[in-house]
Amino acid sequence: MSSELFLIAGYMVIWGGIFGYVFYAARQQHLLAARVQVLEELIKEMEHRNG
Amino acid sequence: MLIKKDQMVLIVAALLFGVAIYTVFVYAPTELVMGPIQKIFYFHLSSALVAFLSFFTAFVSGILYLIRKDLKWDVIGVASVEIGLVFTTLVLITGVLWGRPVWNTWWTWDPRLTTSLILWFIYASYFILRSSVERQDTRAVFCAVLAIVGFVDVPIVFLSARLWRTIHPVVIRAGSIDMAPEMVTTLLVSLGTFTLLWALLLYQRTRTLTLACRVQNFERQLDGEVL
Amino acid sequence: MSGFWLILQKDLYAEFRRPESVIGMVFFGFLLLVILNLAIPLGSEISPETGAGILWVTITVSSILGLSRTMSRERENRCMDGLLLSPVSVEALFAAKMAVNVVLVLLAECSIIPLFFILYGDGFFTSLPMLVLVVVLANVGFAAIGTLFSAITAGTSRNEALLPLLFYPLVIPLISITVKVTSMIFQGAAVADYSSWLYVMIAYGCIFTGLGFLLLDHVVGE
Amino acid sequence: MSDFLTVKNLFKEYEGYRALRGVTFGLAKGDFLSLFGPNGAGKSTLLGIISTLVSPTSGQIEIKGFDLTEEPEQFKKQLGVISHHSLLYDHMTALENLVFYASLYKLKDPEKTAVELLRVVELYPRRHSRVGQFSRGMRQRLSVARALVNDPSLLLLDEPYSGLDQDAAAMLTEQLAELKSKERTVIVVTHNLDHGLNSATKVGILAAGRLVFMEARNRVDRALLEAEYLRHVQGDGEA
Repeated sequence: MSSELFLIAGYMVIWGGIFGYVFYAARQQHLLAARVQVLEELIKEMEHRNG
Repeated sequence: MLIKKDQMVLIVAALLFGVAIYTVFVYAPTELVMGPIQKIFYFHLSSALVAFLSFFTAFVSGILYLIRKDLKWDVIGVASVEIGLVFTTLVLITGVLWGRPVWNTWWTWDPRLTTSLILWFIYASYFILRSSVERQDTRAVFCAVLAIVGFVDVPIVFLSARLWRTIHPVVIRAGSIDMAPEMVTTLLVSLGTFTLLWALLLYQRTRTLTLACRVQNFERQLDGEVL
Repeated sequence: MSGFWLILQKDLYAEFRRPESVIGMVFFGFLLLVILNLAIPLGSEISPETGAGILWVTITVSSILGLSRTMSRERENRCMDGLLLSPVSVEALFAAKMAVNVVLVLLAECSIIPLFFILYGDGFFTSLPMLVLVVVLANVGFAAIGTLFSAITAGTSRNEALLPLLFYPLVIPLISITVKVTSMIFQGAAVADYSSWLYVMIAYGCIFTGLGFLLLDHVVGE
Repeated sequence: MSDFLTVKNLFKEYEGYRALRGVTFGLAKGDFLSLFGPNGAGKSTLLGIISTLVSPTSGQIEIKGFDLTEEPEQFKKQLGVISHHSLLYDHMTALENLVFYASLYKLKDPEKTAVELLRVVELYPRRHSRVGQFSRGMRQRLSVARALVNDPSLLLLDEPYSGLDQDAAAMLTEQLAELKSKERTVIVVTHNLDHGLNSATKVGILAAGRLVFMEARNRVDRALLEAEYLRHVQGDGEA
């Protein structure tokens, strides 16, 4: 009986670990996209001012 | 567009996992001696394979960085060490959870587990080193050196791990359990799934980190010019 | 005289005049020997494995004090730049610094090991030549990794505090082999019983010395 | 005409930032080049690369035909460097420091060279004192002596006058004049026009990683140089 519990726990860990990592990666990507957007706006603004 | 690619990675990974989980729980027979807990073995070993692939990639990209001095290889190196560390952690935890019901102890100084633990230490120190250097090129050199030395250490770690207190010698044979053909198929499916997952993760992380690096440099330049 | 001898001589002379590293290592080692005594139950004899473990924990932990100084010595006033400007090759620099480490740790061990026998019983004292051999082989391995990573940590913001974190994971295999061989020497086992491990130690020393020669150039480059 | 030192197409990039963007110039034996430029123009990077401490991203440097990457040992033997840092060991005496460095260059009689140099920088009476006990000015004099230990044919100085006391500055000027008379080639990097113009035979301006101006000293006067400097430095700000 407890053997199954450990099996379940083991799979939870693997799932949790992998999805946690993928989530972390996706979040970082997302934050980065936001920074890129800010930069793009900044550049547009600068071009506008200079040109 | 960035988010779409992310979603694609998730979908592909989820699909593959579905197949792998089906084979593990439904297709593969239950092992007679150890009972259902043996099923943890498929993903345990697959995680170990992914970790090894990652550390090997970090080793190769470390060498390439030192030769080419192209930050691209540094980024691939970080991405692989990061993935390797995540999967080594999974190997360690699943190893503990596997050992508890079967050998009635949380931790055994089995050579494989001990090796994984020492590797975990080596590659965790990689990130400590990384966080203590500011300049990109210096940091890349230091990390490349650590990745190379760490990987060269692996065989010696494994050799010496036999010297640790092994309470349960039976574990040493864990990898070569006589397996039913269905079990072999299941193992191959999960190994394949994890390898594919590894490739996707590495690709995705490399892209993100490259972009992060570029954004950071660009922001720094902008700061310089605005001031 | 070649660059190797000049740098070796300079560092040993500095240590001779003000033996910071050796005294630090010996003092810390002595302290550790006393502290580790706490782990032993009252009135019981310790096994050779425990003895070997205590000895090598003491040596490896205290030697970090000396290892971390090798490269940070060259940090004051940017003396490292002076060495790199001169026509001395980086290989000679690595060899010299590694030799300095081997010698300094050996000097510290000359006090720590006798102290160990005094505090934990001289029943373990069986074969001096084999003990010396193991100590030297272990030192070479420690010095090779210690020198390379001391150069790395000298270039980081955390400096010397970082070295143990990078150093110990990499030398764990060497420590475990050394403890094994030392415990067999303490038991008075025949050389043939552990000679294969001695070869592993030699291989370890050679591999990481070689890597140090190859990699130090990149590390001190900028 | 410029066969002593040639620098060709030097690029240096780091952190996505181009510190040097194609620097090319040549110097003849005995030239004394004063290089001006604002902070961040790449002066220190350029000197770092010529002194072999920084590796260029691309480009070529030769001294007397010795290539930096192909014959680093021969290249380094020609060099002397004076930087902000003294490069001296505090726990060793003045004499020991110089003898150590002289021996690194495999001189025939390092002791004799060291003693001679100590006389030149007027530290001979203090030769057995540890450098750690020296005053700032004395250290600076000793670090000048250290840079001259191998009788370099190319001397590189990075902001040499910044932080020097009067004695040391006078001594340095004297030493530079001496080197000039011995037909040694010198590159001085500075942002101070007065010091730089003193003994120069050539002047250059480095701005934003490019060598924007290079002329013989006798063909420019101070006003022209100042005008050029302001033009390029300000032009840099707009770009």
